[in-house]
Amino acid sequence: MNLSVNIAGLPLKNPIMPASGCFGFGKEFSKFYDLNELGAIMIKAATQEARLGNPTPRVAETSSGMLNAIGLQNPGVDQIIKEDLPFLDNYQTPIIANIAGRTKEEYVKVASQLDQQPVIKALELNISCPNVKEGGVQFGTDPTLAFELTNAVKAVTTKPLFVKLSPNVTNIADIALAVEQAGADGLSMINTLTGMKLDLSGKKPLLANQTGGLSGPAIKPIAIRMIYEVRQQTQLPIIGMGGVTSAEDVLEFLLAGANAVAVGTANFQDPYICQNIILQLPDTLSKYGYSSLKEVMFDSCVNPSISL
Amino acid sequence: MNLSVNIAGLPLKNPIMPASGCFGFGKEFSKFYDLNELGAIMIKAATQEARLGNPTPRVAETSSGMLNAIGLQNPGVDQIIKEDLPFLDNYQTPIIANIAGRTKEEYVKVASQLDQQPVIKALELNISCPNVKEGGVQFGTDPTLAFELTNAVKAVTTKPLFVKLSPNVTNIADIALAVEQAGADGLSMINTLTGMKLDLSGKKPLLANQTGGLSGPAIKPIAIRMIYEVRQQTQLPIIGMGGVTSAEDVLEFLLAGANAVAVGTANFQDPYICQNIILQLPDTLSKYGYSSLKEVMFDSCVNPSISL
Amino acid sequence: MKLECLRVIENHQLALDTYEMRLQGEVLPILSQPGQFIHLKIGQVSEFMLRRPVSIADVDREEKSITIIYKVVGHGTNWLSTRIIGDEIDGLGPLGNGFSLQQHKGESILLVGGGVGVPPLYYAAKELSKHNHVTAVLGFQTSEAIFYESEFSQIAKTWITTDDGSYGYSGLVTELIASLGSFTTYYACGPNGMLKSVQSQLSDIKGYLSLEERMGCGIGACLACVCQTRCNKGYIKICKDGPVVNADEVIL
Amino acid sequence: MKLECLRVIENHQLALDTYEMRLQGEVLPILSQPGQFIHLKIGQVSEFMLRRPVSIADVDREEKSITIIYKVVGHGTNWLSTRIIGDEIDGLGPLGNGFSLQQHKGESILLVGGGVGVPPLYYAAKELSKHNHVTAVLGFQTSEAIFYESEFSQIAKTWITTDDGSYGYSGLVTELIASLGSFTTYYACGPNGMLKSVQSQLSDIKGYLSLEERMGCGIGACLACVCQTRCNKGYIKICKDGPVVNADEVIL
Ligand SMILES: Cc1cc2nc3c(=O)[nH]c(=O)nc-3n(C[C@H](O)[C@H](O)[C@H](O)COP(=O)(O)OP(=O)(O)OC[C@H]3O[C@@H](n4cnc5c(N)ncnc54)[C@H](O)[C@@H]3O)c2cc1C
Ligand SMILES: Cc1cc2nc3c(=O)[nH]c(=O)nc-3n(C[C@H](O)[C@H](O)[C@H](O)COP(=O)(O)OP(=O)(O)OC[C@H]3O[C@@H](n4cnc5c(N)ncnc54)[C@H](O)[C@@H]3O)c2cc1C
Ligand SMILES: Cc1cc2nc3c(=O)[nH]c(=O)nc-3n(C[C@H](O)[C@H](O)[C@H](O)COP(=O)(O)O)c2cc1C
Ligand SMILES: Cc1cc2nc3c(=O)[nH]c(=O)nc-3n(C[C@H](O)[C@H](O)[C@H](O)COP(=O)(O)O)c2cc1C
Ligand code: FES
Ligand code: FES
Repeated sequence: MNLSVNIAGLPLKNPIMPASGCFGFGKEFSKFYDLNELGAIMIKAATQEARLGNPTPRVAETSSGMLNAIGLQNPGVDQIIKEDLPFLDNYQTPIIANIAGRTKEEYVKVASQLDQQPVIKALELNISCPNVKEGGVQFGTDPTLAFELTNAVKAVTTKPLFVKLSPNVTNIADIALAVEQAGADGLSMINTLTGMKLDLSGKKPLLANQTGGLSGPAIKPIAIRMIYEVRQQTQLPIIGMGGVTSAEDVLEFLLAGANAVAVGTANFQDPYICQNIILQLPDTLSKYGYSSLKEVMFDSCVNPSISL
Repeated sequence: MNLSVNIAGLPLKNPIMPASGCFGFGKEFSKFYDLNELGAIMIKAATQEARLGNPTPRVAETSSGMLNAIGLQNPGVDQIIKEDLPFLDNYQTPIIANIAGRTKEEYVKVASQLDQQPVIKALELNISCPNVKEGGVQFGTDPTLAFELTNAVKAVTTKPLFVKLSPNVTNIADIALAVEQAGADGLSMINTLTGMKLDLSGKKPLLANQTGGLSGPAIKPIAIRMIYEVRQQTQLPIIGMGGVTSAEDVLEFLLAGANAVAVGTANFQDPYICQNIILQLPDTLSKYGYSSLKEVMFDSCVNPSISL
Repeated sequence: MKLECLRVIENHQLALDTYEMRLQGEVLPILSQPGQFIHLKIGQVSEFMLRRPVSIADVDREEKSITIIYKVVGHGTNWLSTRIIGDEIDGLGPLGNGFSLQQHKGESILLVGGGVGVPPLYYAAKELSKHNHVTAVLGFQTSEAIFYESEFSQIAKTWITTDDGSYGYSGLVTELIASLGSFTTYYACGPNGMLKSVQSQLSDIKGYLSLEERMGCGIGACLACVCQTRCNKGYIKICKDGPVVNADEVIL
Repeated sequence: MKLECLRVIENHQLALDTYEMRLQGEVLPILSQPGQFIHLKIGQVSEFMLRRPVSIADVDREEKSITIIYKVVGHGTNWLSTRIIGDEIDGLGPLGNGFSLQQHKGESILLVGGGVGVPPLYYAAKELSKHNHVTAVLGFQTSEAIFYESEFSQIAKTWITTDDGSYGYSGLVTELIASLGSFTTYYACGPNGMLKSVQSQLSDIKGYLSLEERMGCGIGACLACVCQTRCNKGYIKICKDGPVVNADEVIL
């Protein structure tokens, strides 16, 4: 079955990709399967300087989900370009670089540096990380700031720019429309919901950072609702994510209006999950009466006229 | 162990109560155990006129959670007073009445009628129902509207007024502070998160209402975070809820800053859940080193000075 | 109505995707009436928040067991199908109003079942056949999905229909019914479309329908499972006022 | 590193809240080195999203099995304790860097274990004792929590300590160590507090610590399990660069 799809001018052989932060820079997972099988890879967030991230514990388990507060630990964009991208250059799989920063200037600098890298095929603007004090989510909860940031980054890149939205907002469509107006080529949604777990013995939050981002199947209904809602207001391509663990979940995201689907937390439960979903997708689509991926999207529950 | 607690002047023999909409008006559950064992009962939302609610299907299961879109079906406040409250009058358990409406005027009318009922010991203003087109959640996402509504209802009742907050907002503390200023005596949090599930065969949302409210253990980390966040900004008593299924969950809510805890969805999985939690609470508190409920609250992770 | 830990004493495949399970308990089997259902908890953890409603297909009061027949359609029924003898399942029941069978004596009664709507009719047929002439029309999708043909045959004049014509009468149960003469009362359980057709086809005789709807509590408290009634009587709750309702009272 | 479906061939209680389990597989047991761990999937559904890291306490290459010893502290370990023979558990491993044992010959080696930090030391002790003098100091909370005393005694000079003095030396392992003379190398695994004390107490000899941290992926991709290192070398990942680290490189 033809699983190919084109999102914002970026051709993918299939719509499945690991989500940012859940796959590192690919090296570890390359020991399990050939990364060329993936539709794309969204790599861990890059900032201007190296960041140490938050103190540990950084993760906690919750019912059908988990909290993380990694806090954007990364070696900095220069180091990523030098140390991590060359490995990814061994693959044909399009790489989508996730960009974070404290200030608009930092986002712009990181974006322009990554824009120069041929191995990077698209940028994902992370305006939704709930785990850092400055930057991140504040840009993702204010339409004006989201507009300005997107606009500024768009000016320094010729690559497709996806903006990753935060679900921690009253009206996600407002933010989606703001970044669309600012020139975003696509949307990535959703990032994690801010949550907390307490350590009953220690009588304090279990994560050193106190709060963390909730991901996993627990949040899938929220992701589906938000994508469905945003799809009614924009034709921008959407990379959907939030709790995907199976090919049926992928179909649900596609029907809700997503054009491609990212898998995050589930990679920790099963390192082969992306490969397995790709393998199962044709049968799952057939089971529900589809003979191609394009057909699914024409059948989207919301907007039958999404341009592919 | 002494489990008694006083919230906004309302003395409860223990901090456990079924959440609104998950316990009807008590009759069905009275066949399982003596309702006098409960700390309080939050009854199903009342509106001015009878409401039929939404078409079916009205519920869907999700990972560690469920979606509901009952849509405030209820026989109307007059009928509730006539048919349902007399049964509850057979018990000493304080009844907290949940109030909904399309307009401020409707809320005020329902509140003033319920205020007259001696069996009702407190009111819970539902400004957070995500399942109705008008009223409900729109009051819960705008601090100004929340203020005005609370203020108007407060004017017609002498009973403690709890305002039930919606988690579907960018900043829940803003709403909490607005209703505090308007005279709310306490907060009830959280109501459900708006979610959706698709029917893959039918290629449409599974719920007839399309979206529904997500409840159950899946949302517990969000509830804990929001209570913790709000507790840092107000001393108002908080009735915490969202995914409680055990006495340990209750302790987590109390440590996060709640003064009492409501149990919703879990009643469907186990009709004895509230009774069981009350029975297990003393042992659970002992296990973590507490010899009374008051001690827990002095140990709250956030604000050791909550007045009891 | 009891919450009881039931022991699996049998669980085997009966037909295509369809399983028969016998569950033993102290109280629940004794109380169960034809047409009622039990609400089964799925799994040990909270992954599955909602119980699954399943009809009581038969009761053995001596063995203190109930029989259920279920089709694997999703996670919950799949979990049921993997239970082995000795496993325990938390059951809430019996729930709802069953068939009111006592009132019938010497009547000619028609039972119409479709797919997994057949199970509750078996228990009813057993009781009704003691004092009435019972005819059963049982519809299945295909020959491999058929179950309980011989069980019904022993107590009722039994007709099988299949949608694909692979066994028995080829076509819809409603077509067959039209050719079977007249009855005084009917009981029907099955897909909504079938119930609707039967409801209008047999509107001149007394009829009872067993309804299905997605449920929350299963005991009448959450208002998940409502069905509209005629004459502005508002909604009834299928879990409490049903699942068996008078055919002329509901709007499907 | 393999994902393998392991078969439970033994699972029994060993001491207070502590269980020993043997797991059989084709590849994973063959690859396992002392100090490495396996990441076990809990439950059949997605309720538990995170795997549980557990040390490899022993390997039987002929039987193709690994032994784990775990303490029941929460949902996941409780689930493990209810597995019966024949059940299958999805294991990812062996993960991490183990003890580098080959380099030691004719040395006097001290092993310091606390509670469930003891298991990985057993596999190490078995290997080390072939060419070295091994002393094991094993700390437990109370006499009922003690396990593997005789197993260690057969291959190493073994001292047991209990926090409450109910058996062996009464007090902390560090106090006992001070009285035991000198060693060339030490290996330690246990609670952070213990590791910290040992690290500073034995800072003059070569030492290895086996660290614990809450994990996401277990393979070095998510950055959940970091530990700070000295000399501005930033963080290491415990799951990949550890769990065994040079004692003089990390800041606990
Ligand atoms: C009163 C009553 C009696 C029933 N008796 C039988 C019977 O005897 N044999 C049988 O095979 N089936 C019966 N059903 C249908 C049975 O409840 C569903 O097939 C079952 O709940 C599906 O669960 P699942 O987890 O496998 O499917 P999933 O689709 O994974 O279930 C997800 C959720 O949807 C609900 N759901 C899905 N389908 C239905 C349905 N048709 N009706 C109600 N809820 C549904 C489930 O209960 C669960 O909450 C009955 C339903 C009702 C209401
Ligand atoms: C490398 C390594 C080796 C280990 N070896 C052993 C061993 O041999 N025997 C043994 O009994 N224990 C061992 N542990 C600790 C063991 O992983 C935890 O006790 C276990 O994960 C608790 O799971 P739970 O579901 O029972 O507890 P819960 O508290 O319900 O677990 C909730 C979450 O927290 C994590 N968690 C809780 N405690 C710990 C902990 N101490 N370390 C890491 N994660 C934790 C769990 O993995 C899970 O993700 C080891 C830990 C690590 C990191
Ligand atoms: C451990 C972890 C680290 C993450 N790091 C990032 C990140 O660096 N940048 C980002 O945009 N999202 C990050 N995310 C969010 C995921 O990309 C994804 O949006 C979210 O987890 C929801 O998908 P899931 O439920 O499939 O995990 C991270 C998530 C997890 C669990
Ligand atoms: C079926 C159902 C009906 C509900 N009806 C109401 C309602 O009428 N009024 C209200 O304020 N909240 C209502 N709620 C929300 C609950 O009171 C509670 O806030 C929410 O479900 C979170 O708690 P839980 O996770 O324990 O269920 C309803 C929830 C469910 C599941
Ligand atoms: S399922 Fe709750 S009222 Fe019927
Ligand atoms: S657990 Fe993911 S990096 Fe160690």
